[in-house]
Amino acid sequence: MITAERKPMEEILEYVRPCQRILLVGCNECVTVCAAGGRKEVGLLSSALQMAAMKEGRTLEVKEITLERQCDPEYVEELASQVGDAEAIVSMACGCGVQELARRYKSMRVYPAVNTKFMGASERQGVWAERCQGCGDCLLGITGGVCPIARCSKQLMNGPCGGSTKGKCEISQDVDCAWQLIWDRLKALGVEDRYEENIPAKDWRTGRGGGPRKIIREDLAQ
Amino acid sequence: MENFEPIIVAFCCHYCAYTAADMAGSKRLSYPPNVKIIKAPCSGKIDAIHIMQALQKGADGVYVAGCLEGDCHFKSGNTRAAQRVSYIKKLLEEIGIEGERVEMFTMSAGMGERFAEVATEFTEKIRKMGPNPIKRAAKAAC
Amino acid sequence: MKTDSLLEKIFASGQLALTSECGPPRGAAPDKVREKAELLRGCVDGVNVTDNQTAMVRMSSLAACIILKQMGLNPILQMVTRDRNRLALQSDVIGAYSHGIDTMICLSGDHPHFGDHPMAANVHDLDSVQFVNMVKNMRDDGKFQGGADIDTPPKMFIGAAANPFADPFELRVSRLAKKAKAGADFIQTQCIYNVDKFEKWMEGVRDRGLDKEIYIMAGITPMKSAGMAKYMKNKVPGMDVPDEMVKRMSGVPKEKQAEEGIKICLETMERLKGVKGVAGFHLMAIEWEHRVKEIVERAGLLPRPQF
Amino acid sequence: MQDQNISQSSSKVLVVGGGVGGIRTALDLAEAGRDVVLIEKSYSIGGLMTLLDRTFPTNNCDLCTISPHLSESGRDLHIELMTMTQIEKLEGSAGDFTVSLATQPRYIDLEKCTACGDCQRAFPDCVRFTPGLDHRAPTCMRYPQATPYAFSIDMEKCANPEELAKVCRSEAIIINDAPKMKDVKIGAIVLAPGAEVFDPSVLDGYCYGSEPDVVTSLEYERILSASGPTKGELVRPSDGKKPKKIAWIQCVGSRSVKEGCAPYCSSACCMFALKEAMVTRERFSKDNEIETTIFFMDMRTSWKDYELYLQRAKKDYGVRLVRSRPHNIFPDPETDMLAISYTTDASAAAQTEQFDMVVLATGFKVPQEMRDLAGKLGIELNEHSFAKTGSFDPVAASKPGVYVCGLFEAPKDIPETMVQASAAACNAARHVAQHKKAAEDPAELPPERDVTGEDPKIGVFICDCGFDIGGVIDVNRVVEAARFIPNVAASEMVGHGCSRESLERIADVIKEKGLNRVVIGGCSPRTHETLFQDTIRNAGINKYLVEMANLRDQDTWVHRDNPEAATQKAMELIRMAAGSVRLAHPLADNVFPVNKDVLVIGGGVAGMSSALSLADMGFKVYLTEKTGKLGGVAKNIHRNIEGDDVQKFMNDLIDIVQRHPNIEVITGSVVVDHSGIAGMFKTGLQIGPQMYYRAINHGVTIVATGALPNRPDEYLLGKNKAVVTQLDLDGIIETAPDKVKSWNSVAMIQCVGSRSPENPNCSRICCQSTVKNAIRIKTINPDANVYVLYRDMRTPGFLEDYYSKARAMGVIFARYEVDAKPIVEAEGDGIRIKFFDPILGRDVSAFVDCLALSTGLVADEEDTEELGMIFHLPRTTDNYFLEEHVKLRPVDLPIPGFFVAGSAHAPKSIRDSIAQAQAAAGRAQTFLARDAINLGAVVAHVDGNRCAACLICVRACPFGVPFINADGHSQIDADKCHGCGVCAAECPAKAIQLMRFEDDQLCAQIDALLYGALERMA
Repeated sequence: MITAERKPMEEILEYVRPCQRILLVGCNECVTVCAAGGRKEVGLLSSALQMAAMKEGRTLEVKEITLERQCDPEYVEELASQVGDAEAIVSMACGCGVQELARRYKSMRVYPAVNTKFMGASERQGVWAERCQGCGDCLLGITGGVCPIARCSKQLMNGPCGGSTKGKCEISQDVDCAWQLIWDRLKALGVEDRYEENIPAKDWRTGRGGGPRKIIREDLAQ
Repeated sequence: MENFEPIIVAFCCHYCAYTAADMAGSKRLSYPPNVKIIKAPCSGKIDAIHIMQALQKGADGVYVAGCLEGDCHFKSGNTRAAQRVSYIKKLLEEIGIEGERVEMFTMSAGMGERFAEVATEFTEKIRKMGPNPIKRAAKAAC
Repeated sequence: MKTDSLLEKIFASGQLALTSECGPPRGAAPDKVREKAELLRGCVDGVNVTDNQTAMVRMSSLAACIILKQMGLNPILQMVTRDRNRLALQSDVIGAYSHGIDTMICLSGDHPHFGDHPMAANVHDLDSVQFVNMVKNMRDDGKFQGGADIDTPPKMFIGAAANPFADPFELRVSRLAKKAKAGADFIQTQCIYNVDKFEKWMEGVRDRGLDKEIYIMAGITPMKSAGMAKYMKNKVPGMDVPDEMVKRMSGVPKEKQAEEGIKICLETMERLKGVKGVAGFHLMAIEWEHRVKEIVERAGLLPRPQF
Repeated sequence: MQDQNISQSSSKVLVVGGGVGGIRTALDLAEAGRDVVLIEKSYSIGGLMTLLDRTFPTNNCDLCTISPHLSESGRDLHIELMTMTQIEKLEGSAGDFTVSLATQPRYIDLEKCTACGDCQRAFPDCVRFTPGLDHRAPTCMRYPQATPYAFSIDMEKCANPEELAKVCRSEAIIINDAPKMKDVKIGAIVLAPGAEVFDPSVLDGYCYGSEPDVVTSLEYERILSASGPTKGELVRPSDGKKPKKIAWIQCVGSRSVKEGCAPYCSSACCMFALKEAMVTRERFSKDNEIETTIFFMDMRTSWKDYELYLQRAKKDYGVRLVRSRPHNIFPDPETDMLAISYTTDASAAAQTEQFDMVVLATGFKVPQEMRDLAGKLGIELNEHSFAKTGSFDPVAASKPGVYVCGLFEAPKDIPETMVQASAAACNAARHVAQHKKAAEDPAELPPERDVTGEDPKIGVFICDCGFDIGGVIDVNRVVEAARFIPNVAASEMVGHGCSRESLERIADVIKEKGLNRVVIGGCSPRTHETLFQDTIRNAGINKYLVEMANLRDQDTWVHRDNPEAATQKAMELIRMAAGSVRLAHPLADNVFPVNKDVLVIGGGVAGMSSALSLADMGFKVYLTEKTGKLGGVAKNIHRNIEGDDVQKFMNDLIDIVQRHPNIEVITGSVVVDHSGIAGMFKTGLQIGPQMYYRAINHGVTIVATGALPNRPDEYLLGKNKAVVTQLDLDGIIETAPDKVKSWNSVAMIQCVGSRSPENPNCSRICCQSTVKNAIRIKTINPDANVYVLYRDMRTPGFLEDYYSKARAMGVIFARYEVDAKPIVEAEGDGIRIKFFDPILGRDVSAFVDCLALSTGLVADEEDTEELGMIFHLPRTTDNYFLEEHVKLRPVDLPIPGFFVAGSAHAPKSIRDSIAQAQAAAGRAQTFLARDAINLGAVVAHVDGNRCAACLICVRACPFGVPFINADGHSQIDADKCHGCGVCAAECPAKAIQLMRFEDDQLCAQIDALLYGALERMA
């Protein structure tokens, strides 16, 4: 899932200060699941923005709406009827959603209300951790299902650096040493020898190195 | 801000705080009429949005009152409520409104005195702080 | 001989090799480099020049190496993959070699988190093992990683680092094996204070015959004070300082602590000389270059062999 | 215990007496599925309690705490109510009685009478309907909530019946009405006829009757009462002036050998005197202009937390207490005040003090008619003409199948009466079969009107609740303001909203105006919501379309000092309730089958008695005991004060319990976890040394964990072998009488480790064990000196007889002040004790062979704490379990399906424990009689379309109820949902709503409250 986090209020306020009427759009996908941009957060932000405005002696009308997904044009279309006389759209979706709105509503100012963080999993209630960087060439098959690129601070592909202590990364006690995790898995699976294989330098073209990426499924594409 | 009468919303859980409020009644313990109670089955039911809305609509202070730690009728509702309250405090500070306008209190069903005491102290605290800033602005505007 | 590196010659001759370290200044004054380096003349076989160590910006390792070279010293170029992608790394490697720098160490580098540019992007296009392998291929196959031929490939004597003390311990030997397999000719270890653990590690190394594939230089850092001992023990990641050592340091009065530190370091070297597979010492006298000579002398390692 | 083989040929229970006790018994029996005939000799039920203004210790108005029960009993279909009716004769035997009932003419057809009042207006002198105006002789409608709600006629006074009959438009007046006889077949009888209050006019010296300002405590209640003669104004009957100094004289007609007086203690007087004094100070003495003084002999505040009440009276309310028994009151014509002369320990010389009013704390006595009744029924009475009952069978009369409760058993206070009422119900139920039914059979209810689609039409009804609401705020203004609230179609004031009259009025308005929502402005929904829900349901509206605004407990009671603000707040509370109810929609209750097994925790006398009662009724009982064997504290007691062999009783009881086919005894077991709700509980036990785990499914839980004998580190206890506790002494006397013979002197000290800062309450049992042991020592060794050093001798009821007996036998009772405790030193094999004797007025030093300390009981802190946490049951500050309502629900715990028995509730004698145990069983039975439990409608509901299946609810739920179902969205099953709403609050997609507390309803309340708050500025 894509995770995100509400932007500092001051930044959002900065965007909307010139407006009297805004449309605040949530997304019922990832950002709902990571409690950053679902109906509830939309409600909270809406109150906060209006209070902040009142405090500054302004009035701010906020129309709240939460789309099923902001990254699909069909859903984004649903906004068309709502936009009305709003002066700006504030999106609580990830970057994809914000851009999709901007693409569809060309004349509209579209502002992000969240910072899109990473692709992650929820470790427990209220805690999400990075798991994947979308390198486009998955190594998990040989690293015991733990990704050294997303989870090792130095993205080391051939084992732990000298800073690994008691299963933790040298940069912080809260960060697990990815290679400790990998090693534990390999042992558990009884494939320790896999560690011996030198993983060659990675070809980053499948990742960001290759510029903006696209997936085209010939069989589906229209 | 002479003769300023704060409006206080108290979200009370049924099993402890609301019962304590009734207890305060049967013991005839007086507290400021500024405090208006909204009942919920558990303090854990009180959504952060409700707290924000109350302030947005013009309450000067809001508190959530639940059972004592470890004594929540629903096990952990009160601790979740407390977490939410501290989250709201931060959010308020972010928009320049005193976080102290929102508090969490706990008490047992038998603590009528505590209910009255909390209601009184909180009201006085808010009275000292003055009206909800959004109202000051609203007034200045007109 | 793979290279013209003096270090390689000494290793080959079976004598204990000795290297030390020189951290470049945080400014453009060449004399700072010269002063430090001068103190090491004649008492070590090679001088590691660190590359933005602890992720702090300093004079580039390559530039400092050139200064040392000009002084007639024998610099060892340290390079980290943290700050450069493979294009930059390769260009610097050939650049260095063009100045006659024939020995280098391939590292991943401390995380920016520790330095004064925590906001900096963390390149890590390659990891240290991949880096070693890239330089090896440049030398032996005369090819850039992209596949193109190098006219006049850099004949680098390739070093790497190893920390026998970090976790998971059972990985530490095979970690070395990977570096050897990737083409490292020698390694310098993390400072050794816990000799027992180091010996345990060496045992593993010998069991796999790695001591035959790769020269191992034991890392030594004399402790200046009890304070430093505590700091190393608690603050430096992957450092293993036994309590006895801290006790021993704190045991003596402040003014005697420096001397005690040197005693410990000499005892350690003495003991390590006896450990099969130890091919030399890497003496990291951090901001203590002026005492290196004394230490080497007292360790009975002077004079240094000539070729 | 009465005979176990019980015949159940006839299916009804006769309950005699419509006071609180009788009503409770009738209700319990009806709820337990038994048919009940409730007879009351008076014109309407309610009894003595309805004459009271307020009850301790809550100082609430009774009318509101009891009226729901009255209307309940009026409504309940399984109770046939016969007023103005008495027993003529009784035939047959337990399980198969035939009783002849005689009903006096009311001259009014209850079916037709609408209580319009025309007849009374036309013929005031012969129509009885003057709600308690004449407090000396309360007549028909003694209080506003009278049930049945009808008039009656005094034909003697009626000159022209025909004329009278014409007045009535509904032709309800039957001038030729005549006494009726009726024979009813019944299985058992419960006698709850109450008692009468002592008439002090027989005592010369108190000028009662001649001096109007000398009143009885009951009359004083009427003066204070909102529905009383002075409409709740405190004034002197003589001149209508407000009194400044009021005195109470205790033990009038009780604890006295005077002609016409009773030797026993009337038990309740100390508390009601304190209450009257406190209420006087609280309600009528804003600036302390009224001084209240109580003349007493011993302050007998030994029931749960009553000692704290006594402290409150002294400290918080400044009630003055004088330990003395004045014998004379004489009017002083100068001051036209009343002079009382009295002596105190401090000064033997008589002092005189003047008062504006004197209240005589008159006790209870059995009226002649009771003796006749006993005769008719063939039951034995004790020497004081109260019903005789067994000391191990506290509510069983001498005749099988006949049970007693309340004042007729012994003088007592309301909670004890309630306990006995439920106990009697429990016993009586064994004699009659459950009728085939379902009390809450929907067929009995009118069809529910479908209001969906209709615009909200809200009716607002506001109680003045006598002085409690009307006395503080301007109810009319609130009513008027309500008219302007959107969607409000009707707004009116309804005197006591919970009265039968008002409930009918509300139902009528709903029908007339076609209302589909209702707001009640009154007391707390916690106590009265169900009542109003039933009311609107009976009016054909879904019961969840009513909302209560708590104008009393949370407004008028706490803002009486600021009526204007309170009135404003009332308007806001009404607006909020209206806002919320506007958005309410009809909901269906969630109903599930009841597990009929019972878990009893604690294998002491209370636990075993509860278990036995329920097992005898055929319920499967799991009886768990923490220790290795049954018995508890009682196992170590040899004799009770009546002298019965406790050991034999206990051994028999244990034997029966262990062999009972329906009881499974689980010793060495501790409760480790608990889940579920009443009717479907699941409790985990860890059993035996190997601690293996076992989960028990059950429908109700009875907590009978008892208390621990206290052993405080005082007076050398545990340090010197001559110092023992009363419990030890009981053993010594029983097992080593020779040792007792060898003693020259014995001393006993009361209140050791009780009534102290550490343990402020009274342990209740110590005084009687002291008297018990003192008498036994004197019996074995008449020459021994026995000193009892006490603070107040607390021997309520007939225990007073033993106290007198002990004094007669020469036991020396010397009172000590808490700040001048006796001094105890070791001396040889004995003890040297020094104390001040107030009678002799000097210090006394005595050598005693044995010092017995009355150490009482303390709650087992760890256990109650632990269980309290696991079951989420509240405790008192001294760690006893806190009951649902200290007055009217003494054995119900606040969590439905939980009941408490024995010393886990408060220190109790064996007899009291058994009574409460049977009561708990009786209450449990009412629950177990149902086949289904209603979980109400407050459950979380997921909107599948909105749900993002994020699992936040799954993780947040404290009970692990939500799960992601096959359709890929969260599902919350109503039968598992506890209704806390945590999931609703946390759901990031706002896909979950908690029924009755939906977000829009909460927001509506916020909006209503803060309407215009932004504009309206300081």
